[in-house]
Amino acid sequence: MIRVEELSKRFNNFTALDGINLHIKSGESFALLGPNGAGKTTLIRILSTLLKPTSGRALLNNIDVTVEPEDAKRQIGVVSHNPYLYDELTALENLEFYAGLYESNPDIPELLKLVNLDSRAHDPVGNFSRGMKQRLSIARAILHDPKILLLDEPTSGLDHKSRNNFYTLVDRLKSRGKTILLTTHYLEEAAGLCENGVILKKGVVTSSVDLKAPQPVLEKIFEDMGR
Amino acid sequence: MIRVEELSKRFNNFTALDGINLHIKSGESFALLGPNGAGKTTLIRILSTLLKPTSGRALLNNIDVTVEPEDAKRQIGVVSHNPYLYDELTALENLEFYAGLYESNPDIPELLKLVNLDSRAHDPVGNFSRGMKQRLSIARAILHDPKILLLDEPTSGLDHKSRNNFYTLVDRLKSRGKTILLTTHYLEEAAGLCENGVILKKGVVTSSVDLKAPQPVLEKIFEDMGR
Amino acid sequence: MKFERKHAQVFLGTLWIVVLAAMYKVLFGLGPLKEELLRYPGDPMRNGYKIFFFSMEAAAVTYIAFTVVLLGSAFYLKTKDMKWDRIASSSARLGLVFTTILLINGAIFSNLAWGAYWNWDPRQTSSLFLWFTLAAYLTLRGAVDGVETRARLSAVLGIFGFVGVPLTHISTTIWLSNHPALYDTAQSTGFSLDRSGLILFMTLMTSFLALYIYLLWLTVKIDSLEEGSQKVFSGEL
Amino acid sequence: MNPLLIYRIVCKDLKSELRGKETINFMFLFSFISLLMFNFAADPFSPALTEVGPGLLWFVFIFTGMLGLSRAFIKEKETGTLEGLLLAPVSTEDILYAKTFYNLLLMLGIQLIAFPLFIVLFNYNIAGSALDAFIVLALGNIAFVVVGSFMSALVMNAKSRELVLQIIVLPLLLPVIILTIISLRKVMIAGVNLLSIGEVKLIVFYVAIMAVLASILFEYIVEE
Amino acid sequence: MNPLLIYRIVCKDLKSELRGKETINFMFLFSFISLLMFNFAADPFSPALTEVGPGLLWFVFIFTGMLGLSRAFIKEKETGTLEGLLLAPVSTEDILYAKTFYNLLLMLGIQLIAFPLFIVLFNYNIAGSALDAFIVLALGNIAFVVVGSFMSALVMNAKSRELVLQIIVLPLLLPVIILTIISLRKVMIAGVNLLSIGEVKLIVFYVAIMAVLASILFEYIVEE
Ligand code: HEM
Ligand SMILES: Nc1ncnc2c1ncn2[C@@H]1O[C@H](COP(=O)(O)OP(=O)(O)OP(=O)(O)O)[C@@H](O)[C@H]1O
Ligand SMILES: Nc1ncnc2c1ncn2[C@@H]1O[C@H](COP(=O)(O)OP(=O)(O)OP(=O)(O)O)[C@@H](O)[C@H]1O
Ligand SMILES: [Mg+2]
Ligand SMILES: [Mg+2]
Repeated sequence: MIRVEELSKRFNNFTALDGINLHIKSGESFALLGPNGAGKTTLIRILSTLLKPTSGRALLNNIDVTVEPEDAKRQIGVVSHNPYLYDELTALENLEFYAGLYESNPDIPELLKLVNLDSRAHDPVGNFSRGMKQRLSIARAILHDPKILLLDEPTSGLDHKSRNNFYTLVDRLKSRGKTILLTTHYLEEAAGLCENGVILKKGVVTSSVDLKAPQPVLEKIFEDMGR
Repeated sequence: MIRVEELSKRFNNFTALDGINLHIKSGESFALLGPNGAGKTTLIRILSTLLKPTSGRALLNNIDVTVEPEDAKRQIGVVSHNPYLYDELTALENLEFYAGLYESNPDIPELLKLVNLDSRAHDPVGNFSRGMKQRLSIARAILHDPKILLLDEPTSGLDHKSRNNFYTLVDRLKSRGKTILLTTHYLEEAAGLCENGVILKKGVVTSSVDLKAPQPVLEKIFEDMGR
Repeated sequence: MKFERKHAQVFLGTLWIVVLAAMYKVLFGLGPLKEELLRYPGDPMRNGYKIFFFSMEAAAVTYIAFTVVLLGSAFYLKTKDMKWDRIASSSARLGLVFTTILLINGAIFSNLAWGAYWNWDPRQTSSLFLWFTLAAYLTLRGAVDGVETRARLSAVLGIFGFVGVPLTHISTTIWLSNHPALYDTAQSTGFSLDRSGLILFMTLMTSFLALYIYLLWLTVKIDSLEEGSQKVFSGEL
Repeated sequence: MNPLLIYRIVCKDLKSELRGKETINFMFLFSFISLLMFNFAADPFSPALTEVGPGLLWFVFIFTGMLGLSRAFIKEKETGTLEGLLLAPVSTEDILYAKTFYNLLLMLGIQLIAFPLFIVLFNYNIAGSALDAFIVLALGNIAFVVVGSFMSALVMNAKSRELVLQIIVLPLLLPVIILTIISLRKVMIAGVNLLSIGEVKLIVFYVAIMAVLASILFEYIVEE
Repeated sequence: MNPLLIYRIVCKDLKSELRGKETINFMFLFSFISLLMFNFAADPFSPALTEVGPGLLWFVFIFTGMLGLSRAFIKEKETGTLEGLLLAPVSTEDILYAKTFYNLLLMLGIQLIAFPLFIVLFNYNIAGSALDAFIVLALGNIAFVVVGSFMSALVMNAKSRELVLQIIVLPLLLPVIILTIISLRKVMIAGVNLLSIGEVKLIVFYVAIMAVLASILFEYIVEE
């Protein structure tokens, strides 16, 4: 469950988020849509405790991210543009290190297989192509089996097949009851993975979107989003 | 015109490109497709003189990139995952600086308007969202009016509208006779912008693709690509 | 393959120590100071002079090793042929060994002549920086991944590194030094060899050089074998 | 505080640092070369050396520290992995402790090599006990690392912060720098016993205050 | 060589430096603090100070330079903007010249402040002309910057870059370091006139050789 109440974030004099309210039920998959600079990443960074909100609050499974950040962190897995990987360490070592931090004991070879990197397990991540890093980053995000997944343009840089693999993976995670918050600039991705969504524009929620609506309707919505 | 002859690139003992041959005519738009780690970025980096090939040669409008790199550089504009922007400088200053390096005199405010950043011209780029940086990077790549555009996943991080704007921009550039080499993981993008393409896999060109083929055929090709 | 290389290195090291010991034995077998062999006015060193034969030879080979690094590096950059990189890097490794010998001999010499193992004589100090230059070269090689990048960057450094040689050579003239010069006109520090001394000197010189060349050949060979084997391995993968 | 997590972060740092196994060699070489440099400042056997010896020795550590410490946080920041750490349920203090501890390991490692080297190279005659001198240096290093690690976390985000903050970094270290030099000279030149040097107590006191302040204030540094 | 492009790159560097002023502030503070430190290292009025003064002064620059200069290339490398420069039709030498020139500006700026500061702080009595001493220092700094800038580009792709840089640069700089100290001592202690110091010519000679080598070899560094 994700609950956001009157959340605002100001950078100096620039208001990136302006009184956001959201309620995402447990097990729901929710899309956060909007043009570049709308504040999507900012919102996700607040939910993942990397940014403190200027005002308002955000709850993850009833845990306030500013009050109990460490408990909140255990609830979430984050995939973003930044893979959060150490270039000097191998794929395996990266996952082992993060598993250690979460004090969890995942089946790492299995995870590597899941993202199709088992053959490169012992290569330093610095030599990976962009898409390979992104895939490893997905493995990193789910190794502690979090209840909530925050996915900020998770498929950026992934090839067609990895994207499809990722969709299957998300479907499987959904069927295991995970709550998912996704940002994407791709209609198919939003429609394929999420049931509901909102459109954010200049830090304000302008409308909510039923992603089960027929394709042409959604296309129209996406077309209009940039205005 | 881009001509690649028996081009190979080895990193230590890893062969990233293995005897590539390509011929892209002037004014043609060409797609370089393939799964993650296929060697697309490596090829583009060689064409943009950032990497030296291990063997073989590459010509841009009959200029050999290894023999006359500086002339070659004037022929090309590069958009890649890395925006090549200085975080401390403003959008305007970044473009001015690069314009100075190319010793060209573009209409910078016009360029900023083109990528929809005129309102943020005086903001330091460090505060930009990912998509905004990518848009500015597009302006940077075309400011010296290059004859050839090398686009390595240029729309990664762009929102729906910017993507469409970008497509329009590319169409306009095509109509002005530019040669375009594009890598992308998105079928619609490849089919929308390019006429021809090849599929690269493990450093080898495995097949060429007629991107004017009907949608289902293309979809099949993309599905099979990951194998 | 790694094992083989280690074995070869141990073998070579042992060989070198044995040869060195034998040479010392021969030289010291010469007995006490023969005035006609070496003239050193007011000789404060008694038998200490003998070590000159080693320090001077080691210095000569060090200079040669530096020259080979310089040439190997330049040819590598010109041709991009890994052979030259192997020659340069092997020569640097050997140079490090010979510079170490020079420093040890120098320290013994320094203790005999000047009363301290480390006297901060410009000759001594600049020789030490020759050692550092080679160490820096090898450090850089260790810090760069990628065979070609490593070869390229270290070649550039190898060329720069050569400045140490002329510096060491002129160090005694530009900076106050106690180090004697061969055939010096100034009587007090003059130091010269007579005919038999010269013969001994030349003999040792030849054997030092031969040893250097042989070791260079061996290390280059080992390196190229190792590289070849790595290629085979990755080919199998 | 979770020692296991701290240990894991330190291990990770050591591992990625030691990937080029040569790093230890680097450190050794580096301290060797910078020590040697000082030979040129004065004639090595002149009495001037006894005078300035302790200062030079300590300077090598400050300099090495400056080079190394600032990287601990800044590198994680620049590669974006700091956010990876912050996303994990590790308390921010533990991250600070791990970095401080790692820095301390590096500094003490260098000290273990550079201190004997200094004595041998310069044929330096320590008036007091060598162990005392070593301890004083170690204390200075601890203080330096505690403050330095914390401050390097502070400058990490310096771009968005006020200029004033950066100007605080080095001056904050000034007391330790000076106190250590004074103590070091007392031990090495005047031969005073460690326990009877007032400045040493001041250093310990300073470290304690700084450590407490740092763990309290650290969470304000990483939040954005 | 295209002076206009060099000028533009230098301007860009200055501009983005002056936005954050991180390097400049850091270098000033570091040089200031090391001067202060040396002040405590010796009793300020002891004769030992006359002896070691020139050496200490020069070290402050060497070490300050070491800390600051390495950033010029490494930062562009780490933020990925170096590739942006390389994509533009700027010859690689011009990039090197620009960075060298920028580093030189920084060093001379610091010298302009630190040199008078040294004289005041230590109440140092220069035997020869202060201007001569300043020129000798500036020459030393030029040599330092020429070699240092080049080498910082060389280590761009290495692991533990900062450490490796020091290890590489110090032995290569040894000739200049010695020659500068000798000349400086001749000016500051013996009061010799600048023009009659042979070592100064040697420094100029050394700089010339290094500069030529650097511009020939630079292209091999940036190619991949
Ligand atoms: C009092 C003790 C020493 C004596 C009598 C001695 C003697 C000599 C002599 C006669 C030469 C030939 C000189 C020339 O060609 O200019 C020479 C060269 C050399 N010695 Fe020594 N040496 C002594 C100590 C040292 C020490 C301590 C070192 C350093 C570790 C050293 C390193 C060298 C080097 C590097 C050369 C070659 C110099 C060149 O010509 O470029 N020597 N030595
Ligand atoms: N540290 C910061 N300082 C100042 N402004 C910032 C900062 N971070 C973000 N902003 C501004 O906040 C706004 C929202 O940025 P954010 O990254 O959340 O956008 P986004 O919706 O994720 O866009 P994109 O789709 O391009 O990723 C942008 O206008 C950006 O310039
Ligand atoms: N500097 C390097 N050292 C070693 N291997 C490298 C280096 N750069 C790239 N590679 C390897 O070369 C292969 C091709 O990489 P490249 O970045 O060209 O792939 P790509 O086709 O662009 O993939 P993506 O779609 O994920 O961007 C990858 O397997 C990668 O690991
Ligand atoms: Mg975003
Ligand atoms: Mg790529």
